Amino acid sequence: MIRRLIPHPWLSVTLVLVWMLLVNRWAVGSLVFGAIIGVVVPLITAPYWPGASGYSKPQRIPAYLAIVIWDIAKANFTVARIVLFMPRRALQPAWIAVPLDLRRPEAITALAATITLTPGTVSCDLSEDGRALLVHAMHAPDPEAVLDEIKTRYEARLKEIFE
Amino acid sequence: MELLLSSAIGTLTAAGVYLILRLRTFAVVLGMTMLSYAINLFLFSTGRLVVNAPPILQKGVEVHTDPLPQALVLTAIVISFGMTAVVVMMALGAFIEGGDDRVDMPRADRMPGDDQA
Amino acid sequence: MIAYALYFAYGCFGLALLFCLYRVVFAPGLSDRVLALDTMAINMIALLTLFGIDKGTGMYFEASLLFAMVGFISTVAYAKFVLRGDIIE
Amino acid sequence: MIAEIVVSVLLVVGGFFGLVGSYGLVKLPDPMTRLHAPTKSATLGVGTVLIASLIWFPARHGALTWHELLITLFLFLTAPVTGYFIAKAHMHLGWSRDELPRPAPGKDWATFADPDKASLVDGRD
Amino acid sequence: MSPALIAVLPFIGALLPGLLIRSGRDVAAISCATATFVALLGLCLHIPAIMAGEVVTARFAWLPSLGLNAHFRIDGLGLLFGILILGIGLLIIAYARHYLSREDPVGVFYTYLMLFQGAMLGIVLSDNILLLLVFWELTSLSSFLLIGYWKHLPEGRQGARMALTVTGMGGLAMIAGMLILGNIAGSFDIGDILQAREAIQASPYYLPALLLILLGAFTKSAQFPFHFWLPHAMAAPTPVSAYLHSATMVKAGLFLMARLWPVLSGTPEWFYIVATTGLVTMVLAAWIAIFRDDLKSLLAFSTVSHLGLITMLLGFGTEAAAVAAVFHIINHATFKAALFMTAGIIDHETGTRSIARLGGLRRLMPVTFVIGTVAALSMAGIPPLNGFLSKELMLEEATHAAWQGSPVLVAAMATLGALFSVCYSLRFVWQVFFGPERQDYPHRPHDPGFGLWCAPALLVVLVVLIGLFPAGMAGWLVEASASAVTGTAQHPHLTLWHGVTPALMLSITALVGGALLLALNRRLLAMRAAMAWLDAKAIFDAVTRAATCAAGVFTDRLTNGSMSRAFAAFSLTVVLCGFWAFSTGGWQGATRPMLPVQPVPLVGWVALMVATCCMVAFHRHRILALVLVGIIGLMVSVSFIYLSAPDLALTQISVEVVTVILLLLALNFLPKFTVIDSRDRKRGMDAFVATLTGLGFGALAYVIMRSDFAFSPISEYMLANSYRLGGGDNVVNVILVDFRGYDTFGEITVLGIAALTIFALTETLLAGASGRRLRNWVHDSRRAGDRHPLMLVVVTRLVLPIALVVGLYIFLRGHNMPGGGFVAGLVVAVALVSQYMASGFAWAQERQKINYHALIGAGVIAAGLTGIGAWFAGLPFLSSTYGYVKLPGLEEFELASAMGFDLGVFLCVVGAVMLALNSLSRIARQAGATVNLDPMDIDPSKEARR
Amino acid sequence: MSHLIIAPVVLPAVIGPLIILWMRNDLLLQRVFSVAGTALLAGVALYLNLLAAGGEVQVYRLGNWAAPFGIVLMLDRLAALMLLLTAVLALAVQLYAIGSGWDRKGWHFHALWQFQLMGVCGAFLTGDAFNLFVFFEVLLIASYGLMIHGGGEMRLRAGVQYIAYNLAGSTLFLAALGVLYSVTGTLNMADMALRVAAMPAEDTALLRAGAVLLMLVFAVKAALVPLHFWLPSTYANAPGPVAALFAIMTKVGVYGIIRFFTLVFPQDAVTQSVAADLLLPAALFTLAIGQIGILGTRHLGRLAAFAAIGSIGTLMIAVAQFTPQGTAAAVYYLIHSTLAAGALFLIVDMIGARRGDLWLRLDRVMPGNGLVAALYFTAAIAVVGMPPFSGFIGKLLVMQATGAAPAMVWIWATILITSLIAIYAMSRAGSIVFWKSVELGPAPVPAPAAAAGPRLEPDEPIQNLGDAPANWLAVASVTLLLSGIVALTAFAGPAMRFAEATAAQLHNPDAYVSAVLEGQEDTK
Ligand code: NA
Ligand code: NA
Repeated sequence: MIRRLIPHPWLSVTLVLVWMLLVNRWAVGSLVFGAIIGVVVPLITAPYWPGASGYSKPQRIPAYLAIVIWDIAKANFTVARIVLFMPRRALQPAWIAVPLDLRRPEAITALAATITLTPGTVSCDLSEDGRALLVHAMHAPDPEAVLDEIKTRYEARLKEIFE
Repeated sequence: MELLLSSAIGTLTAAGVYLILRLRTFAVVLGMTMLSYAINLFLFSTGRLVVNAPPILQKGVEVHTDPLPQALVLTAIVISFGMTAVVVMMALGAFIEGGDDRVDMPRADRMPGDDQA
Repeated sequence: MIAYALYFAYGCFGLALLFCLYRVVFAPGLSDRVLALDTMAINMIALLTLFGIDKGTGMYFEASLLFAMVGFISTVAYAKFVLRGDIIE
Repeated sequence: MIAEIVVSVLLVVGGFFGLVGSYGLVKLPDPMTRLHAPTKSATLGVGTVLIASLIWFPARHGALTWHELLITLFLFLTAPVTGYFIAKAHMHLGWSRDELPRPAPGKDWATFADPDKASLVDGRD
Repeated sequence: MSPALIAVLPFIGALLPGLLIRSGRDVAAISCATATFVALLGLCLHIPAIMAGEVVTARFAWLPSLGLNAHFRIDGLGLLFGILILGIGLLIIAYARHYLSREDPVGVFYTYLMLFQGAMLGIVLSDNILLLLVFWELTSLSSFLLIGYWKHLPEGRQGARMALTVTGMGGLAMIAGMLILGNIAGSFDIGDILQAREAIQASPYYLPALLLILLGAFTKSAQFPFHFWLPHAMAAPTPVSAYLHSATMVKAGLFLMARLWPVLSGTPEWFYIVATTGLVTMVLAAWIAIFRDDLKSLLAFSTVSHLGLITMLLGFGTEAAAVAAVFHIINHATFKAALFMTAGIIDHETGTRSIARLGGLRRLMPVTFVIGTVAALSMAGIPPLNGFLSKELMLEEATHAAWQGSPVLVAAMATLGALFSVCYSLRFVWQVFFGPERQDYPHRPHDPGFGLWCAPALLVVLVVLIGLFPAGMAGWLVEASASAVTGTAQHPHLTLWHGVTPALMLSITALVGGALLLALNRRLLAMRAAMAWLDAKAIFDAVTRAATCAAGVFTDRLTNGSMSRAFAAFSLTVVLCGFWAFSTGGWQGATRPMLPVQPVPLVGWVALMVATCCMVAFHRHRILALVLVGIIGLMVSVSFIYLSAPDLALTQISVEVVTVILLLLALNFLPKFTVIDSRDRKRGMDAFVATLTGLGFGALAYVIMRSDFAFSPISEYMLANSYRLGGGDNVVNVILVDFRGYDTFGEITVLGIAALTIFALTETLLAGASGRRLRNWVHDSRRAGDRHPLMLVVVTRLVLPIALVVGLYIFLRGHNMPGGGFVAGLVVAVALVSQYMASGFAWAQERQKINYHALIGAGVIAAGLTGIGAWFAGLPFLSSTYGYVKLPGLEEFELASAMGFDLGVFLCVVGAVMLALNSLSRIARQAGATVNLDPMDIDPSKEARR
Repeated sequence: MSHLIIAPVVLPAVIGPLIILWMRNDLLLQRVFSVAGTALLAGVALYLNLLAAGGEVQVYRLGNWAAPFGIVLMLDRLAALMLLLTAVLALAVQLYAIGSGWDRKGWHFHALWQFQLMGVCGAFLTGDAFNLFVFFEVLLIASYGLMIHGGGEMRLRAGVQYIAYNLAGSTLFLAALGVLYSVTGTLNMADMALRVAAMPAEDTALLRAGAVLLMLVFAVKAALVPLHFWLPSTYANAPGPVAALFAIMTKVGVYGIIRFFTLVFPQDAVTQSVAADLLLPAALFTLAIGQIGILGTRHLGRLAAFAAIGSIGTLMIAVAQFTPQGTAAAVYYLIHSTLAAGALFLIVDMIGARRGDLWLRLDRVMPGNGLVAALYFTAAIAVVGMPPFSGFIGKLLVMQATGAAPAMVWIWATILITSLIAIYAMSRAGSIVFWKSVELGPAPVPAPAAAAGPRLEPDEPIQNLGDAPANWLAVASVTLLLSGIVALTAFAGPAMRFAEATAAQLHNPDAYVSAVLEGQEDTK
């Protein structure tokens, strides 16, 4: 029953949060209304999200987010330096094929998003079987190192969270 | 500011007119879009220009810009969207039916075809 | 102090807008232009936020939110068009 | 006062990154590298400005608004997808499959796969 | 019997054949004859009164404010013509019954004939010149139908068209003439006009009126140079020719001249125009008639000549001449109708009307011979037949007429005309009836049955009787009608013998000369052949063909289907007219100070200008152009925000994205590049037009922004009362859903209809040939491998619900903050579109079927019901109310009835946008796209689960 | 305040969506509801005419807002008359559409029809300038849908032009309204009239410009030269019944000009004779070009279209006088030309259905043509203004109304000469179509195979060629229109009295203005 009423609990939580941010008023009334929305809207969109969602270890999410935010901040300085000071010829861009251990689409998406948001790399494409991610590195004198970092720093953590 | 806006209106109009004078439907549709931007700005400007005085009543705020032209522009935007959608669809239909996207009516519209004589 | 910071930020994002414009006009390919347009929308959100700080009003929040949504959708649409021709298939 | 300083710093930083991101769009040599600059710097630039606004309103007007946070989250949610799509468009328009590393022997990147296949994994036609 | 009833009777008669035709041809003929007879009887009942000098009238108001009234009058002139029309009409009806063949649709014929008879009778009985005009034009129309009665003959078609054109032209001129005349006289009633001779002839508009009216009369009566149509009208069946083209219609012109004679005649203008035209026509037409081979054609030109004669007499302007004219009208009608019927009999019995193929009919058709000969001799003016009498009078009057001081010119010409007349008359008799019998007639000729010859025989008897006893037979009628024409009591002295007068000498000259001329016929024919080029029909044909051709070329060149010409004309008209209007008014100069320009808006302005210019420069690269549209849209909506219009910005940006999606969907099929197919010159011109328009429009905007309102705008009331009366802080929204909710009601209807139109068009396209064409569509560009990329699908699963929540928020807040039903609808639609983009329309539709039609209908009805709801409170449509509601657990919130309206807007917008996009994407799916079963192309987890 | 004043808008606005909601797939139900709706509309219009005949201008304040702040509907004689004319025309033409089967050649015919009526009625009723724009758009968008009903290449191409041109026209409309608002600060027409009257004479430039732009907007709708280019291909390619209904659409433009330039910008206002100065020459050219077009075209549909243009020329000559007499003549001629054009388009459609195409060529057989021929000639007589029908009376009225005009000679000469052209052209066309030479033998029945690939159903004749009897409903509807013309002729006196009363009301706008702006105690 609960499962059918709230097919994606995390989505419902997110929506309540979104509603609260929108109305910008932390009152009980708003929360009740938000809760209604948190139930109704996922029900409306449920057909477009078949299958279950959720995390196996949600408690690891905050740590992961912290890492990512820190990396984003770092990335911006790195990129700024490259954009402003590095001569064009010195740039060493590289394509990197990242073989994936992740299987869940949500997890793969999270990994790809992380890669894009962090320094010097953009996730560009998925292989036709979904088992590899194509990443472009802006300046990667050592592509192997980048690959390693992705696998260990992000993918491993995401695998724990999701699968 | 008035000069900027009126020159923008003029430029958008000129661009729109130039494009609707082209011979292909797509260019004409683009021209229509330009013209509708121009007219929206124009109609909006008839309320005269004020910065940071949206017509939303708040305590302690006395100055509001003229809301009426805004309401009119809103209506105009919506209507011209509907019209554009139809003209796009019709242009597409004419292209699929006729095989080209010329705007001008072919001669067969005015003269009987020789094949039928 | 906040005023100067604001002016600086205004200047930065205004200039950024011009850079984007340059990339729209002079670009080797379509995807560069789409990228520039997307960036423009994002810069616009920044400018709007600055305007809101400057004027002390939250009136422009909905617009910013919509800019973000619209930027996303239209970029995907342009790209999907380039990739597949049919954007809703 | 502290808030003002923080906000000012954030504004300056945000402005700087916004500018750098767009400058990269002009300066960087090829489309793929140009893709890096705006998706990151502009995102952070705007993010910083939004956070500045988030701090500024309660500090100055005594009213906390969470709207900016929402926009930031939304941008962070969608930026990877736009980047992903623009990259795919780049690949589609400007790259051949031989210039890229292969995902696996005999496999292609999705962009280069057979466009008429109904579902890539199912292999149905 | 009322004159009005008499005038109406033929029209009633016109209905009878149609109603009775199933009962047979005789019934049709008899019914028409009855109507005609009753009318004639009714007319004759008035003879005593008219002879006593009375005018019988009937008056019915029709359109008094114009002066057009159903006023009828019977006076002597009307009586004369009425008797002619009805009397000969009766004979024609009888004659036609036997003349028409079994294949001919007789009912139609009689209907046309009666229509014509009614029109003609209407002319002569009208007491109102506008009413007269109505009947006048009706004769043109009904004669058009009669001439074209034999549809299989091309000559009939051409002749009918020519007659209609020429007489129609005259009729139109007459409209102007009559209006002028009536306006001078201050009334359109003939009785009043006849009293206004001085005023009319003194008016500066006399000459124009005269010319215009005469143009009508001359064309109808086939006067030179409009004589050419009449012979070609002979393509009509002979009864028609006999009726219309000898006895009645062609005399309408004469009637009109006679009718207006008291007010128009007597001036030099009248004399020189009318008499000269008549004279020239008489001589020329008689000359032509000599050489015609076709019997009917000969008679036709002879008719023209005699009409000229009468016209001339009227033109003399003297009362004696008028008397002669009236008398000749009677005489001509009798012998010419008889002659036409004779010609018809000959045609009917021998199968030809060509004089060259006839001859020697004297013994074969004795009855016809007698009838034809007597009538022809009367036409030649041989005593003691009636034609002689009136010709004598004519020659008499001709000797009194001086043309530019020359006393003999008119007499000489008139004699010449008479001479020609003798010649063709004798030729008619001689070459048809005399000479050796031939063996090569198309049919073996013999006299027809009584039914066919009785009518002409009756006329011929009249010819003789009038000739012998003019005073007794026709004196009273001439007296009555001449009195009516001249406006003074006339007592004409009609006798066969006037003694030896100059007229008699001229008459004898004509007779002898005519006979001699006939003897010389062969040599004359050769002469005639040399000048055959002067064929009026050829000229008419050339003129009409040239006119048709010129009109065709003109129309084709002008309205050539060129859109850019239409737009250029539009733009230039707008700019030039606008400039003219502005520059001819006063402007007091700028009264408002300018807002200072900040750097950031300046940057925005630069971006807008650059993008716009690039758009024009790069518009051939269509996708690029769309990207530039995106920039322009962004800049425009940002300017709205900067200039205090957040609602506009929201709407503009969300509409723009939907537009772009729409254009992208269409562009999938359209060419991706526009070819250059206009020349440099055209592009230069276009740029000029565009620049001019841009300058004009920009300048107008500038002037407006620098001027103050002349009056305080009504929006001040809205700002003041938005919250108090409308219950909303967002004044724009309150205007939209309340102050001007009715506009919005129309606006969402527009959107809904647009979507329906798109849907209907899509259905039609998919059903027809284009559906097949689409199925075989070959995409013109290479396509990437995945349609539903995993990342997009996953992110959309979050974005869609969030966007829905945002849409809800915008909807609920719209009354007080920027937003509202429209923007919310667009946001939701865009969110749904993103879902469709991610997973495909087919999959998404299959998962959750949304009936967009129903959404549109529900939206419009919801908005409408909100409006109608007010009726139950006794208030007008769309009257709103609002209040604050407190529900347990929730905060107090405002509930305005206007929100119900806004909900309608929301539903309609969602439905319309989705229906439109759905339709467009259906076209794409028709073009060979396969349908996916999964939301995403690649789903590694699925494989793992397996 | 009678709620029935808004019924002409609400009624179709409800029936249209209902058809979409519940009758999408049931044509019979659609037909019944739609015809019933139109008939009801005609009844309401009749009632409103009786209401308006009292001479008092009726006001309906939407949303109960006080004028000039809210939108008002105004019912005066002219508005009522236009409503009735619309309803009658629509009813007759709708029956034709059903009888001829046009309504099954595509989707949503009846819904669009209702929306079209909603738009037209809304435009006639409104007393608000911007609302007029909105309802112009409603009627236009519905007309787009109807115009391309059934599809086909030419129709779609013509449709694209039609929309594009009218989009430009709508843009101009907004510009004109913007200019007028920027000066007067109001949108209510009566209020605007007051403000224009109070305008200082030395500050009229913007006002004049706005007035002229507005006039041009209406001129586009009315297809006045040189803004007429959209009309021929549109009308010739539109489905017959739709073209017939469009007879009222050009009149909406005429209505706009009459309304605005008698109420807001009368001749004696500070804007002076800004409209008349431009209108009269344009009207003369329109008349000439229309009538020349009748002669010049080789297609019956275009012939009817040019005839429509020509009639607008005549009408506008009368309107451009801006005298009570001219306006009265215009009102009379307007009724006539609407009915005549409607009938002519329907008859042309009948011809096309029986003959296979509408090209004016001698090699086409038209079997069983007696009835159609009679109808054609009747309509043609009415259209070219020959007696005995109302066209002639209308022409006389127009000429009489212009008898004292400075340009009288030009006007009369143009009217008469172009009439001659039209008479010749119409008789030529009629004789080509109906009086064919049998020597040519029967032309081949147009075979679908001749075209490239199978054709869409709409391109095929509605009825089988040959001896199919005319559909009684179709004939009845044409007859209904033609009998309207006959009635207008026979009862010209009463009709003209009504027209004169209408003109008098229009040229004395004070009553209109005070009806709107005074006595508003019960409103918000
Ligand atoms: Na990265
Ligand atoms: Na709103």
